[in-house]
Amino acid sequence: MTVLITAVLFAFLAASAFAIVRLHDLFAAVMLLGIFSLLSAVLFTVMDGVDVAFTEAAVGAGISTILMLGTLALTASEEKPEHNRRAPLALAVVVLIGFALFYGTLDFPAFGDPEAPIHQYMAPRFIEDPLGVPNMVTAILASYRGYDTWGETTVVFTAAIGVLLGLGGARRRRKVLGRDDADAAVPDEWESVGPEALSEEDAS
Amino acid sequence: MLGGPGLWNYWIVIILMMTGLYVVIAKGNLVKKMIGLNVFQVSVIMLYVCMGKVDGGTAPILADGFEVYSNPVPHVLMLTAIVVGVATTALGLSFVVRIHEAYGTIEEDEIQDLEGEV
Amino acid sequence: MTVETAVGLAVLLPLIGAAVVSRLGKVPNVRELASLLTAGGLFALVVTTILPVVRDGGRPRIELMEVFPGVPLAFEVEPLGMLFGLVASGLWIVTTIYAIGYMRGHDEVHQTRFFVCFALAIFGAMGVAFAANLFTLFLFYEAITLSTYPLVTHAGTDEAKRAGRIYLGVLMGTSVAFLLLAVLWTYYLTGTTEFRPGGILAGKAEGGTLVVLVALYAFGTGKAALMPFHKWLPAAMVAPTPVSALLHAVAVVKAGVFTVMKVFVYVLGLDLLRTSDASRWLTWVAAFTILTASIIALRKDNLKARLAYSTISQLAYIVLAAAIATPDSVIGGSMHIAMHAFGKITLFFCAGAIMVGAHKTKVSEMHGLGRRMPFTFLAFLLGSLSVIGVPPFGGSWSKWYMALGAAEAEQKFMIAVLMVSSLLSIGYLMPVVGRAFFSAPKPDPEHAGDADHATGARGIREAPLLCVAPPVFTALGCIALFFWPEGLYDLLAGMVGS
Amino acid sequence: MHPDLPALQIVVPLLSAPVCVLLRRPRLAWAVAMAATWFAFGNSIVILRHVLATGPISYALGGFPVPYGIELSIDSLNALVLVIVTGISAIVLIGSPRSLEREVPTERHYLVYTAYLLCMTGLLGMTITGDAFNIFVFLEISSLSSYSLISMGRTRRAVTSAFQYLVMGTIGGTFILLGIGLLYMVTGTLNLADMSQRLAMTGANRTVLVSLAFIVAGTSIKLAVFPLHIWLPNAYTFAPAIVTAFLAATATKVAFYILARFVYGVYGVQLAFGELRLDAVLLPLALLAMFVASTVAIFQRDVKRMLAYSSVAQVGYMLLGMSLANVDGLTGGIVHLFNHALIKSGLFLVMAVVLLSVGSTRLDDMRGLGRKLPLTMAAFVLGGLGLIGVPGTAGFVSKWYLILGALEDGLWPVAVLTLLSSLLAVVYVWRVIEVAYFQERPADAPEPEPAPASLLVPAWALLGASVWFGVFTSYSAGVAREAAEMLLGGGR
Repeated sequence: MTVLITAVLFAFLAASAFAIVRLHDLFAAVMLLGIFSLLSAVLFTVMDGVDVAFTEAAVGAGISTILMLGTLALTASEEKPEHNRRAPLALAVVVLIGFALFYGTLDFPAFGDPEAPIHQYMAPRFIEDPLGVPNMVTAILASYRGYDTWGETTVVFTAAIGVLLGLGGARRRRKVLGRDDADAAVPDEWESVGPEALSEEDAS
Repeated sequence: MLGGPGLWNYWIVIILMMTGLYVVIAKGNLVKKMIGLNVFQVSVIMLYVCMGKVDGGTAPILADGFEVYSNPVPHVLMLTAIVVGVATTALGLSFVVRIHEAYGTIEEDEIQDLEGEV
Repeated sequence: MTVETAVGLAVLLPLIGAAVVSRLGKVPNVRELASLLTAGGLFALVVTTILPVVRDGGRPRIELMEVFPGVPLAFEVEPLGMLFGLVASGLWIVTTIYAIGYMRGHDEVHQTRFFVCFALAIFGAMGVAFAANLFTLFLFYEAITLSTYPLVTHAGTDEAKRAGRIYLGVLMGTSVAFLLLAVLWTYYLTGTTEFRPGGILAGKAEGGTLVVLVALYAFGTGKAALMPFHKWLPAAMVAPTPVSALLHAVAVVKAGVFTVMKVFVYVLGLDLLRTSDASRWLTWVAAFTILTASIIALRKDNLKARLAYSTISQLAYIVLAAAIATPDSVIGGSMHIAMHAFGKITLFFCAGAIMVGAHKTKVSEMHGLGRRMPFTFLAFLLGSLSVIGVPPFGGSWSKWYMALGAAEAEQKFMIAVLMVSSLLSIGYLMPVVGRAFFSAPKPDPEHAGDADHATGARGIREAPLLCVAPPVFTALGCIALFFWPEGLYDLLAGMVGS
Repeated sequence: MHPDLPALQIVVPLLSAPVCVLLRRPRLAWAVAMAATWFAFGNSIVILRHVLATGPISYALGGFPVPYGIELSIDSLNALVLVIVTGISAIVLIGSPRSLEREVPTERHYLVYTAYLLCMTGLLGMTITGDAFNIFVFLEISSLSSYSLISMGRTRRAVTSAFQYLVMGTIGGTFILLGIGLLYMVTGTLNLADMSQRLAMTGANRTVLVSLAFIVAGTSIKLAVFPLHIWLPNAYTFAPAIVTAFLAATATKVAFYILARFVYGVYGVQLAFGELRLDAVLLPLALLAMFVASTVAIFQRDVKRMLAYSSVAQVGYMLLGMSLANVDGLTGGIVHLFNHALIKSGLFLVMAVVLLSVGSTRLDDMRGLGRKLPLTMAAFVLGGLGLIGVPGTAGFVSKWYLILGALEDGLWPVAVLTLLSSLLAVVYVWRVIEVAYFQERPADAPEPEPAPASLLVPAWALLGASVWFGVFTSYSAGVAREAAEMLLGGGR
């Protein structure tokens, strides 16, 4: 039964992934990505990763989609008919990497095999010692791997700083940058903030 | 079947992963690249979650009547990975917006044409 | 002051001099005084404190720090290094005096940079001379290359830049690609890079490895200008004449042949070379260089170019002597470092004096100049005779010992090469003097109306005193070296332990 | 040494980052960043000395027992990397207000300092941790902040370069995550030392091979190994000057460390080189990088870009050292990491000075600068000599060990090629020297502004250090050698 559900989910996942490749309408592609995320959230639930599923649904499907849509609103919503000159190369690279991974799976422990090293070596302790919280994932997240969680928060903070740096209050001024000539190490903008302007600043 | 019966879902995950990577490499549209990157990352997360599954196990939440739990560790790791992925997406998209402001396009080859070479 | 400190100070002194000179660009007279004082001080230091110790068999050594395991930055003075140190520091004084006259006479630009780089080159030369191991030697070898580069390109013209590129390209290229490889290979084989009497490679390398090592050392020392890596030397003659003197006599090429000699004696070891015959082929390369360079010199009209090829030929003597690897040939070759230095510096000083005094650079333009510049051309004659190797000039001794060494090694063909090349050197040097003294001045259409010519060929019009005195002095030095060679011989005998 | 110093190494700069955001005033934020980086620098020196004196340190974060919780684990190798990262960060930061005011609007300086601190923290976190997944987390912190920093360059191309780097970097990061996942699957643990032990028990299989491939490929992207380097020249060229000086000396170096840590520390020499023949892949790539990237550098018209290509070539040298897998070769690779960090960040600081006073780093605009900015260009010459590997500079020390390593493996053609490739460096360095010293400044060129001391002094400090470490090698090559012996002596 589970196998069947998994298979169906995978089929839908693959279908949406392939559709993303084909579609030129970016809006539709973003929507499909949202669907892809949601489907994978369901798949995670089937595979017992309820916390992952929840996060994926909220963060992956939710926030990502909103960000994407926002970007589309600010930029363009249509992928231009592309010159697919890199497609053959991309295909070759992807097939190569895919085969490498496939080759690697051949020594994987079978799916769901309870004898696999990851289930045998450290997991028992984590399961037996849940530190008083029923949800083991939350427990480990806050304790053994609390440092990672702290890092994760920092990643979000970092991204926020990065977005702020680029799109912060004084953004309009940066639009001037658009006018520089082709191989300029000196943009036009330099004139306005250039040596003369600056030496005046220094003098004052 | 090669390598036993228990690997087919890994193989599908690989196909999904490579589809995402293909979009990143082949497509010239910057938003499309970010979409591809997302597909790629979600597929990697899938790989981890597949690893954590134990036959006959349940979700790793302590409850009476269950003896076998799936491995919680990959789930823990992937919670972090999902957030990292979204953070990357957010930053990447902010670049896309800035590129659009500066160039008026988000197509890679048009940007290259504007610059001569990038 | 202990002699060890003196060794360290002798290397350091030119560097200090360079630093001082670089600060004195605004006051040329003081700057030149500083150059002279440094040069004089260095020579005095070397002669009074280090020389006596080394002559009596001492090997003063100073070790600074260990750079690689078993490879310290260290200095140790042995006879060969002593000789090179003496030549470099002694001739530095003369060259400085000459350079002051020349640079002022020529109104050259960037004089401060010139004197700074000059001092740095001497710093490199002293370091090479006193290096206790291959690493230290290589370090200072490259320092010479880099510090002389701005001197070669001094004029800043396109031609000078091109010359600079060839100069740097060949010297850097050979030293990095071959010499450094040889040094590292030696270190890999022996675990040391120390110079030791009798060499360090005995029992560690043989057969093909040894032949390859000999080749890497001989060709890697690009400053020795062994064909086919000689092009930099003629190219570098675009530099001002004092630089040519530095290149050809004081520091650069001498550092090259010194390195070859030092490596053959103290790294490869004469016994090993003789028993293994690993350097037999090198004698042929050297012989080829000697003869070919001489023949090219015959055909050069530009005096400095002619002298440059003469240098290439003379340097190959020393390589030949090292390759023959008998005690006498090695002593002869080492002596030739000093003898050729005195002879060739005289010739270059004269060439420069002719340029400053008469604005002539071509041999074909020198008709009758001897009557106008008698001291210059007399000095040129004496220098030439010493280079050719006739008594009573210093050059005869070194050639004698080299021939003796070749005979010991039963390489009769090499004796023939030495003789033929002496004849060839007569052929390319004597016409200069002959033309200057014995042919009538030709009417010079270019300078027909100018004041120089108006005074006629009768009056004596030498270059400034500071340009003429040095060649006369070094020419006399060539004679002195003939009459008092024992000091030199005794010193060098300590090198081969006879 | 106080036992909590390893944790403070991360905590202090990380907590200073939000403080910068709260303060908002550029000067104050800079002061906080300075305090944090210099503290981290001092701290890392204390740690290095401690490690050298008493051996590796293990610090269990939160007190959770080691293979289960996350461990900070410091030995001579990563202690050295910590010193490099913090030292360069601290020194480069000195001149940054002066340089940034030309390139970034003042009201955003505090964010730049925040990102700078975060980037350093990320790099330090990757370096100091003993946990595989933790490497990924901190890798992303450093990556995201470096993308942001790069995107702040003056031209719009900075943003495209940053985006290009973001895409490639994320692929690289995800590859590393994949590789770690496969390793985890085989060993059941995330602790590096633990992994190494369990891997030694299971031995090589197809999954292990593929995990190695993905980790090598992922780190190679971050390290800019030759065919995967395409993000680097753009990123380094268009990033703000001090960001380039900072990243060039730290980001690729930490990536190299991660690669070394996995290859030697986790897989081990026997597995990685004996059974999986990693050297057969790395060695050709290293040689290719040394020649192709150096050749491309020769034809660059922008000096900053030229130096960027030179970095790609220099990565080749480090990789060469790694693929030789003997003590001397690995020492060469590690010491080159140290030496190149000094030289390259010094040179990029020189470029920051040039940019400030001339307004460009193009070769044509540097004509005649030798006389106009004597100290600046002299610093460039010094750094250039280091890149070439002239004896007496740090670059020579690296070359010495690398070639010895090649000879030890009997790979004399590799030794010859290494030497020949350094001649290419002569060519590209000399192009700049000729232009700066032997060409006249065009009459219509504006008079260069005097070089600001706040940038020149750090540049000289770094390049002076590169000469110092060319002769006094006990703290560079000495430590590198110890690290190499440790790595080759079977893991940590």
